[in-house]
Amino acid sequence: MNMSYVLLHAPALLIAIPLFAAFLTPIIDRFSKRVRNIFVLAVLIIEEILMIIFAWDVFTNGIHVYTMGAPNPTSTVPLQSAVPVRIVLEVDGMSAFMGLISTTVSLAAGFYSIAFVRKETGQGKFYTLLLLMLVGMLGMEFTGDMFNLFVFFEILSIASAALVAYRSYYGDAVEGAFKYLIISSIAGSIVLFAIAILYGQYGVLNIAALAKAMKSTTLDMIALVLLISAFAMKCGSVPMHFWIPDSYTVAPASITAMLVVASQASLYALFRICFSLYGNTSYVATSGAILILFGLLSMFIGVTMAIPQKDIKRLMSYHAISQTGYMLLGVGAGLYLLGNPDFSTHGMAAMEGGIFHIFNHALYKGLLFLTAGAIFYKTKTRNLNEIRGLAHSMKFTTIFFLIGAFSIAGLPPFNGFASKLLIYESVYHVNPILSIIAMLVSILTLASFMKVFHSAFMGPPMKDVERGDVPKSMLFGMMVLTAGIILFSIIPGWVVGHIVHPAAQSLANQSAYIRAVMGD
Amino acid sequence: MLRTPGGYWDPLIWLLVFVVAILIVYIIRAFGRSDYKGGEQTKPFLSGMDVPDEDALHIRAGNIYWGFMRALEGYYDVLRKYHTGIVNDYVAWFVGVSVILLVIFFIVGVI
Amino acid sequence: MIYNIPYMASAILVIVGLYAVLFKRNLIKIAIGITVLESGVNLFLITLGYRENAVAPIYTNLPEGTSIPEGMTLPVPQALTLTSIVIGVAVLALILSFAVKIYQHYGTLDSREVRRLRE
Amino acid sequence: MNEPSKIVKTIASIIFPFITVYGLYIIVHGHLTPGGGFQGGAITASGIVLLLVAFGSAEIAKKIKESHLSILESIGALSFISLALLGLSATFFYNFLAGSNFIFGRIPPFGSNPGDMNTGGVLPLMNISVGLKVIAGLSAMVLALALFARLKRGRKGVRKK
Repeated sequence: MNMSYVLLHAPALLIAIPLFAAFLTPIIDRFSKRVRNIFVLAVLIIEEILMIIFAWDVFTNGIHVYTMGAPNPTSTVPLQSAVPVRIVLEVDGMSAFMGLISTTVSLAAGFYSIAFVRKETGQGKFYTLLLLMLVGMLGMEFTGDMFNLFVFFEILSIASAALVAYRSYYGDAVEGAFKYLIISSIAGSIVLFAIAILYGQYGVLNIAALAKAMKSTTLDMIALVLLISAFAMKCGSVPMHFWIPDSYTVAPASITAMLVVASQASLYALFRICFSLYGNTSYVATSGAILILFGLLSMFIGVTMAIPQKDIKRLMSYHAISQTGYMLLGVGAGLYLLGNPDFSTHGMAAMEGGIFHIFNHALYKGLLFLTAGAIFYKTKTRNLNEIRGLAHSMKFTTIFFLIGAFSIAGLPPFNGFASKLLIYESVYHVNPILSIIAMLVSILTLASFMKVFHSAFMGPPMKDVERGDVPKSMLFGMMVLTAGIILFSIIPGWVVGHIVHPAAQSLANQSAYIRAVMGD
Repeated sequence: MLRTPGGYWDPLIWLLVFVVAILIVYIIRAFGRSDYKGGEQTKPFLSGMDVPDEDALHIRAGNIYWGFMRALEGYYDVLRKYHTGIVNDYVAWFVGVSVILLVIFFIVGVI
Repeated sequence: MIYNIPYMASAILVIVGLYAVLFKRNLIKIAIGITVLESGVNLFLITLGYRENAVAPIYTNLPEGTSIPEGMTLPVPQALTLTSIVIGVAVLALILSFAVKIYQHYGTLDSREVRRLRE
Repeated sequence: MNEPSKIVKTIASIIFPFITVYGLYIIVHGHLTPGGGFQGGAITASGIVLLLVAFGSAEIAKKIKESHLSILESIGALSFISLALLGLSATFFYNFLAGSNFIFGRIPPFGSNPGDMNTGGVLPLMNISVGLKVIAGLSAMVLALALFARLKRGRKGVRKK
């Protein structure tokens, strides 16, 4: 097949292939479980490869637009009309960056699930929903349209909620899923309300067209507030974080890794709205300050709540909140400085740090959740008081856990350190206190992971646990993410220069985003 | 190599220094007596009392950072109180934050 | 004035829905609250597309002498509302099935007692 | 719970075909009149809900298996996405049948007219596949919720006063 043809249609194909595969899975499932597993993995691998090729093209050649149903993918604005009327997918550096994260973690979670859910019932539905989650994430990240943002947001929420309740023979799994779904549907309704406010004023739904027409009215401000609070809740920012530990804890481990990325898709939507939709209004500095505030609260309260936890996944969920705070802090500082002369010196570095941290977080937090799942798989408990000495039998898991723990704590030479260093040095110029709190949180993170390491892996071996590590497919899933961490640790300069910088640049450059759809 | 606003970060240089440090440690260690290992000296010593067996020595997760949590008891009590686990309260926090944000934006807009 | 009534109604529906989600303890009532909230948003959307003295946006059913597109109501909000209703149905079904499962495990539908996960 | 009376059962059996036909009508005329896949599918599924109420979930569950509905739903979704993918010669979702003089391929006449079924390109086909999906999906949903009630209560499933 012609490569340029594939690249031209890549935005639609990336969403269509998992969607098609999702509904083919239950049919294949009736004939052979083995073929179904191979099919799902093949789809995830194809997605990953296609996404890497496509993302590379976006990073080098700039924004891709894709108009669904038009005679030509690039004809975003029809001849008879002044605004885009069709569904437009718009993939810039940031979208491609997020797409890479989603496909990578999905691949790891797919491999991990093969062994992890082998004994459960309804696996056909499990993989259908897993692929639908990927569809929802990629859709949220690629869409250039407010309404499709809402649609994919809801697809993602419904698929995730159903997967959180997958082991519905545990009462708390259903409880966590219920809370997740209530929160998601409220957030979804509020987002739709905000979209309706915007549509009522400007009569368009396309983000670029809306941004061009934006007039900073009071209604725009109300819509911005609703969008910020809804997406901040969905990405788990304090003080709206309560659902995160509840639902992350009870989900199957591979799904928890996916949920981390799902929350980051909401984070992406938050950034997209603040930068690309409202980047030209007078609310930029205020919303930047609010993101910084959210970031600080999330960082500090997340990590301090993590320290006393006794449930391993609950502890890690609080760390997920705390690390989300770093991203909010970094990108919020960039947003706060947007338009200032300082932006090119510190603001850009802060954004690069925050955005780099998104990828790092997806890798190491995904890995840590997978190791927590491996511990649960072996010992059938998540309570840290009841486990000890697992390093005697689970050698690979121990190594993976240590790499993840060092990376999340920001110890050199791991990738977590590189992104945190960028954040420390740049937010220092906004206010030195921000850097100090960020470093303190990093220390507390290390402290709480040493607690996990000591109580789970050190000490005399447990008596009633069979020897040997977890099955190979689970180890392979963890290895995918570990390889990512090691790669990013060795070449942080190249990654920031060639992947993160284009993403940060495209987020900050609102006029290019508008021009790609609206023309000049 | 990663350029930051204040300098740069290169994991390869760090690794190089790390390897050199390990080498130095190894060299210093090589000066030691090779017959040191084993014997009475390496056993745990508890003021001459009987050492409990291995299982009892492992500190459980609930006891780690006990002092830290005790010192910050007031802080944790407040946080625990607000994490009620009731879904209505979770939505109430969302509504509350939205209202506060709306007020902030209004005030900033007026100024 | 008369054209503002649907907007007020949608605001009232949203507030009633939020009230139910915030203050009702029964999980089924929370589900009802979410549905009412969604209806309020849907009513808001559909009202945005209304035009005075306009006809339904069906191309072949236009009366003679109607100008296109000014004589038609906006079709886009109607499509959005329909999509939102479809999503609402899926969410509602999922919430209700969770509520059934919770009742099986916990023996209650009181949200104050469905809180094994906290702190 | 009392068994519904014979009158209810008979009337439900008589009305059911009419509801189904009306639902299918709404589905296939989706590109001409208000309605379409979801609305028609919901009407048709409501017919199945009527049967469920009249005859009880156990009786219906013998006739309609959840796994069959799931397959039907998948087929509906797959044909929808396939139709969208077939447009890839131009773009995803491209209406490749419109104006092609093939099935549903006629150009609709301009101005006020009663409507021509044979127009719309892929839209009627997509309506039919969405309709299939919604019929199967909604029926499976209601059936599952009805069967839930018959399940044994869990460990702590004690009713509280």
